[in-house]
Amino acid sequence: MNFDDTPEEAVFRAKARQWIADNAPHELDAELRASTEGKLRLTSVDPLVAARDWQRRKSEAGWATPHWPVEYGGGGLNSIQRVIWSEEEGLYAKLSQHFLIGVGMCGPTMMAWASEGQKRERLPKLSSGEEIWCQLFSEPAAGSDLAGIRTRAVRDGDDWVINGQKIWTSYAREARWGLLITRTDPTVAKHSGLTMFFLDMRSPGVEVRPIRQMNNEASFNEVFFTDVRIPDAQRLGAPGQGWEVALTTLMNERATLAGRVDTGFDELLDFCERLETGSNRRAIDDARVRSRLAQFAIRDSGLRFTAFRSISALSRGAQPGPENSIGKLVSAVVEQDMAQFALDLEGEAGLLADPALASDRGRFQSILLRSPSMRIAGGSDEILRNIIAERVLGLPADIRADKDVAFEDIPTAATAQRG
Amino acid sequence: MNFDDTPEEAVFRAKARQWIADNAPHELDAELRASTEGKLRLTSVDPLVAARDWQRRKSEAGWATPHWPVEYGGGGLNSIQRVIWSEEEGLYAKLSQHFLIGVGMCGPTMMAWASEGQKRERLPKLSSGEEIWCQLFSEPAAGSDLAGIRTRAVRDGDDWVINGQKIWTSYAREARWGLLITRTDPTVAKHSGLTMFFLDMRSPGVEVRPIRQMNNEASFNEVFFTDVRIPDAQRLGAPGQGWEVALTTLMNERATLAGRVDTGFDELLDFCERLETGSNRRAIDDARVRSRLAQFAIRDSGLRFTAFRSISALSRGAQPGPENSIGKLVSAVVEQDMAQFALDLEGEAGLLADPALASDRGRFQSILLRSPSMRIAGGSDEILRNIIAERVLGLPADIRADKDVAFEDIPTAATAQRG
Amino acid sequence: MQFEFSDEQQELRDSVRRFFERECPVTAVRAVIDAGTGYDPALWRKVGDGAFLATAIPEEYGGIGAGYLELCVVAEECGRVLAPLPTLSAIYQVAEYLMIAGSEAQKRRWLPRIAAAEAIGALALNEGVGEMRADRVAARVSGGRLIGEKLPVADGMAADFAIVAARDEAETLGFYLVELDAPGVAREAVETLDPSRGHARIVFSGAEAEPLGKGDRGWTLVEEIRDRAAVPAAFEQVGGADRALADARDYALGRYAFGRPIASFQAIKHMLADVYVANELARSNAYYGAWALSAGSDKLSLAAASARVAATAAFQRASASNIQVHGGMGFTWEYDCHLYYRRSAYLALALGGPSLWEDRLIEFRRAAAA
Amino acid sequence: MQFEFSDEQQELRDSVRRFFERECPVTAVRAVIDAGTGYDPALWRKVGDGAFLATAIPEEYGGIGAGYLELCVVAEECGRVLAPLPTLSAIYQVAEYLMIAGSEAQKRRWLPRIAAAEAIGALALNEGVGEMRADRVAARVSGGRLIGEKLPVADGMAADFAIVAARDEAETLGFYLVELDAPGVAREAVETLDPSRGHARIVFSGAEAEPLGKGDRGWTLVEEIRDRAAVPAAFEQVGGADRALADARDYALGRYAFGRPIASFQAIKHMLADVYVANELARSNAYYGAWALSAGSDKLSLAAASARVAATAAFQRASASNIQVHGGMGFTWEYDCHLYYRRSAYLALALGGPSLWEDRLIEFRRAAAA
Repeated sequence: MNFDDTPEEAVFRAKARQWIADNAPHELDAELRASTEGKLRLTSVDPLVAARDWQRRKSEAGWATPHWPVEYGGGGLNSIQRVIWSEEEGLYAKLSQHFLIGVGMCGPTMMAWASEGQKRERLPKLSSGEEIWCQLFSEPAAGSDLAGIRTRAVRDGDDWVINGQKIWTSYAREARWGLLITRTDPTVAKHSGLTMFFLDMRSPGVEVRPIRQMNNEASFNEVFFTDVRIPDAQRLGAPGQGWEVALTTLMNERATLAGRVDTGFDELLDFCERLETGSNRRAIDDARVRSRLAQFAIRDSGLRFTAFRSISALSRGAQPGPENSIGKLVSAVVEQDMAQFALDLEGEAGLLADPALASDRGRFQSILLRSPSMRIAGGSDEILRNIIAERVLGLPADIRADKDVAFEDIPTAATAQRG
Repeated sequence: MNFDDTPEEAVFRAKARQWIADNAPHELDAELRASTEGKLRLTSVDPLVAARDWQRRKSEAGWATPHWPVEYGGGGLNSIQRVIWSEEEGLYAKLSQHFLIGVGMCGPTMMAWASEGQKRERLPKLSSGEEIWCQLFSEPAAGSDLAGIRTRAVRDGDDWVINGQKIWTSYAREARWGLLITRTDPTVAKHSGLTMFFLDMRSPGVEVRPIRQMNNEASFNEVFFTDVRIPDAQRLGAPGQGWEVALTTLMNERATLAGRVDTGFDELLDFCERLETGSNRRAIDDARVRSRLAQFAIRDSGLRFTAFRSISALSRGAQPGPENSIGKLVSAVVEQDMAQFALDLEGEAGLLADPALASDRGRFQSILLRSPSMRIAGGSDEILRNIIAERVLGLPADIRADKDVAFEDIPTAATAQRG
Repeated sequence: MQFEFSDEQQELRDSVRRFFERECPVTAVRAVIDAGTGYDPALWRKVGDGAFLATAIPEEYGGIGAGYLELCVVAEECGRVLAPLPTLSAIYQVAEYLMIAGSEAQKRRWLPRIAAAEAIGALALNEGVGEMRADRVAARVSGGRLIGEKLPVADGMAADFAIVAARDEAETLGFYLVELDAPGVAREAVETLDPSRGHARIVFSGAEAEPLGKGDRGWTLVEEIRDRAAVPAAFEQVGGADRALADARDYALGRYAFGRPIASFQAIKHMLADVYVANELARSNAYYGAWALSAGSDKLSLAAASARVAATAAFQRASASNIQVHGGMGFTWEYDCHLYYRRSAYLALALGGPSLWEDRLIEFRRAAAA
Repeated sequence: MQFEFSDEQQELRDSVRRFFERECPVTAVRAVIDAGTGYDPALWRKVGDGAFLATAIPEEYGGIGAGYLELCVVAEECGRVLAPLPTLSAIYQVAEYLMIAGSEAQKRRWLPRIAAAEAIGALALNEGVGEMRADRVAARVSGGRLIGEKLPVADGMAADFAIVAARDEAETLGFYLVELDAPGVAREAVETLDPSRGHARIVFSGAEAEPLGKGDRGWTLVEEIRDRAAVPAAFEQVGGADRALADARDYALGRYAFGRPIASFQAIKHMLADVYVANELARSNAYYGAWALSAGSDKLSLAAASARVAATAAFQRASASNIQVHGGMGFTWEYDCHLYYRRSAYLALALGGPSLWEDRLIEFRRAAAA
């Protein structure tokens, strides 16, 4: 048990720190500090340009995907070094969000299932930010029930022809490539008839439409496919093996989400230090405030240290497991609760959503409107609890109404209405 | 909407108050005040003797079962008058606990299903406290799944012969009569093969064993039946109609539990007023304490006013419905939370359980050890939520593994082990 | 004792509900948001024609004079449809300021116009971030002229006049009537969490200010009227919470996953059961508030705080759970879930946040126990 | 960085777990409760033979001198089996008082006997109901004689000596070693929520009292050692919480209702998932505490408070949920659920209740952020 750096780690940290001092876009510091996690607030420069620029610079020095093999654009670092790098990257990590899905989920899936040639061709460009990737999994009728997807792929010569619709696709507008799961056989049980591809997003017949969210942003998209052709060479795994391929992605999604454990507690604490509640009194002087803060604090520190435990396990050779579901399950709710709590302290002025007028540039108002999506995207609270219950604790699966049934015979809202 | 008495109600209240002033066992006031709800702390007199004495006195004046028809021992009062009576009875209502099951559940079931002769014979003695009743429903393998009971009743001439075991039977030791649900046909689906009886608890072959609870009390019993004979005349409803009869009991159980909504909040508030936390400071001066108290308070007042709404609805002719499940669901958890909270304020001395040494005679320690049973007995938190979801909100039943299956073929732990 | 609305009041509820179903579909709420007007002038006029919100204003001042129980009935229906109307400002508060503290001339001038929805009054207390307190009022009146800045002011853009808290030359806190189209008033709409109930920033630079009534009431008037307003506000929250629960229920019944309606999963069933429980507790506390307000009970402060704390928690829970049940659709702009979530945030903070009311609840429960 | 116990420490854990599984089945815990002895003398001697709890006592004073990480490993296993041992008093606190503030002679006299489980030391701070604070210490020492009453004193019946907080003639707060079999000491066992860890009331009427060390440490010594003790105490809570979860899981898998194991109902699955999450957060916070304690970090106060707040909440939740999953059986005396529930109550209140630690957590987190 050692929380401090070993001498070797200290040397590595110094190297990383020096490189960042020499190379990071320090001119963006103020704007990055004002950005809440998941929401880049850059006005001096196009966020995508800034993001690509930082990713390219990191890539040239081996920091872009530091834990990947060098031949695919990686830096060959171990998992502890990767954590040290993350700590040192700090503020500038906020510039990486366009690449998280590619680096965290699509890349590892390609690494496990693509041909050597495809890997050498695609992964370095993914790593360097030249090519953004997206994940074409969820559908309108298949959210939590991911294996219930209906987008069809039909073999036609050396190609597959795709028709259907995906939804909740982050960065589909910016993406050059997408990881696409399809149904190739609806006559077998639902997990058996799936096939995975990677798709050139510029293929004819692909249409992307942004989804307007409750907070007025559009982080997600709908993607429609009309007779889109994919060469069979871009199939990952055998036909019918798509669910197995998807599990690689999902396992890496959990690991990626587990890393994102910044609850924003420090900002709330700082806010309570500053907020005046009377002559010579600040919010932090109120016992009620301290008690609530303490309950948030143990979740914040608990998640951080759980991530450290996870990394220590990885560094000993363990695989990222279902226990990583804790991170998002806890942090999404805690962010929502913290936002409500902070707004309460602001009084009626807590209503103000204009960053120019609201306290702390509207940080907590923004979190209030964003946190509901956090509790759903990437696995809802309920799905994560089921994963923990079944995969960690070994409790039985829910009784299935769709087990041992051909996909096309599974009850749906439509059949229920007809029936 | 009128929270105050009408002139007629005021007259009635004055009459009730006067009768209580003239007749109540005022010599027990101090001991009754020190009794937490559900735990009579009488040392000057045998609690059962005191309880029977008060019930008999009330019965003679028509107050024992004030809402029952006069011919069955009732007072013929309407539901508003009944509430006024309860408010006036106040402290002395703590003496009624031996009779709650008889008055609240068994009596109404007899009223709905017994013959006129049986009703005239049994109900006045139930009402007056001469005969205590118990409810023989739960079994070791049938708690939440009440319809899964296994106690067999086999017809033999004019009698039925009972073999099996019941559990969680309150007042079985004191009871003269019991309402008994049995399985008469295991070859049909589980709700179809049940039959209800009322049983003389002094019948040969009935054995009662108290169950020691975690708080060292023994409010519940196991009851064993070995070749116990019940005359067919004591059957309630037709053979196989037992589940329908049981629903009468359960509906009245909910109404009875809904009436018991004293969370003990006032005592906690008073405790916080008195507890010193520094020079010239009391617990109540702490903002954290006030905030927690406020959250308890809305549950306390919310339950009280929900009961009033329920009574107002009854007075307009409504039936007690599944929405009455709220009472126990909320109060049991709130009592547990309040006890933990109070003990926290007491510091390490919160550990003291000896009433002679502990703060407030160990009130909160006692509640801490009693509240877990409150969250289970009479319908667990989970069962109550299911009832609200299905019966109030109209959501679908859980997927049943025991539907359309003969009772004897339903999977159990034993079959799972064999299988 | 009768702890339920009367048959007549329930008939009123039914007719108001039909009115709002017809006149205030959610598309009307969205139209207000899209237009940025902060309220629905057409609906406001129709409400004025029906005098639905004038039930507690005496007949001599152009109201119905029916009482506060009727106002609570209407408030619940306003909450259910997310009515984009200046209820908290003009009706629950400004009309009360006038009735309780206004001069006879002020009442005769403004109350009939409010009752008929011909005028909107705003209440200008806040001066930025923090709990509303007397010592945070810095606006000044000198020689009948008002100087200061108020932010946020609910319905400040829509209002014809405002009641403004300010200090005079002797530092005494008082309340002033100010017409908002007059010289020396500059106002701009501000973006808030709930654009279906508009807010403004108002800068007063020498606007004419007329003392409210005899001008001798201090901050206790704010608390008195806040207590009175808290009750119909709680009914708006209860109405919104019930609607959010109904929407969640309907969606869960129609949405299939894993070959079955998601409403058949215990995770959903128990979540909604807990919402129902919170809603019922809130409703019961609100009923007590309605009684205390209508009966002029000395328990009003306690009843108002209980109603408010319970209703705020219930609406926040119900609206968040509604999003959760809807899954991805729940956080789109297109689905209505966020409108309830936004409204729950607005109603939680209007009249002061939950912690203020928790403190008052215990203060008055202590007084009641003593 | 390595945020995990080392292989050697994990081997220690395994061997300690095997030891306790063999020597401390739940029947042993029940025997202590039935006998009313407040601890298990035979187990205590065996633990002394293995020197399991002497890992942090230096070799020169008869200990192992391995350190605090090993102590935390052992503490978790003590918590898992509900070990009826004077850990919080003799090991986590009294040994620390001696090591930090004792004179050389006091260390040489008592530490080896504690390490070998030949003596038990109790800590006598409390004087009745309320948070532990310096101003609540009324016991007095005058001319080397102690007068006062201490209640409750953990392991006060089992102890050979106590460290007692008292004031001298000059009102100065100090700590005194008092042998409990000496004249002027009267003690009686008192009934508490967790009879597997005994408590006493001790009345001192002129007992001989020897100042601890130079006697010049005030209340800060209590806080310093409370922080140190909080870390292994949190590990006891984590161990207990994990066991309660495991028991609930096993019962849910084996108990059938409605034709299926109750573990297949989402209500049970999600309840246990939430217990797991709370347990993991508590464990991670406790690990940070273990590191801070073992490394002598200046973050110890923050780490201790975080460990304590998280572990208290986790154990209370896990033990209550365990009862809930067991249904009716859960609240019988016969099933073991209540033993965990009782122990969770004891560990929540020993060293001061959750609110005290919440306050300290924020105090030190503020300091760390500044």
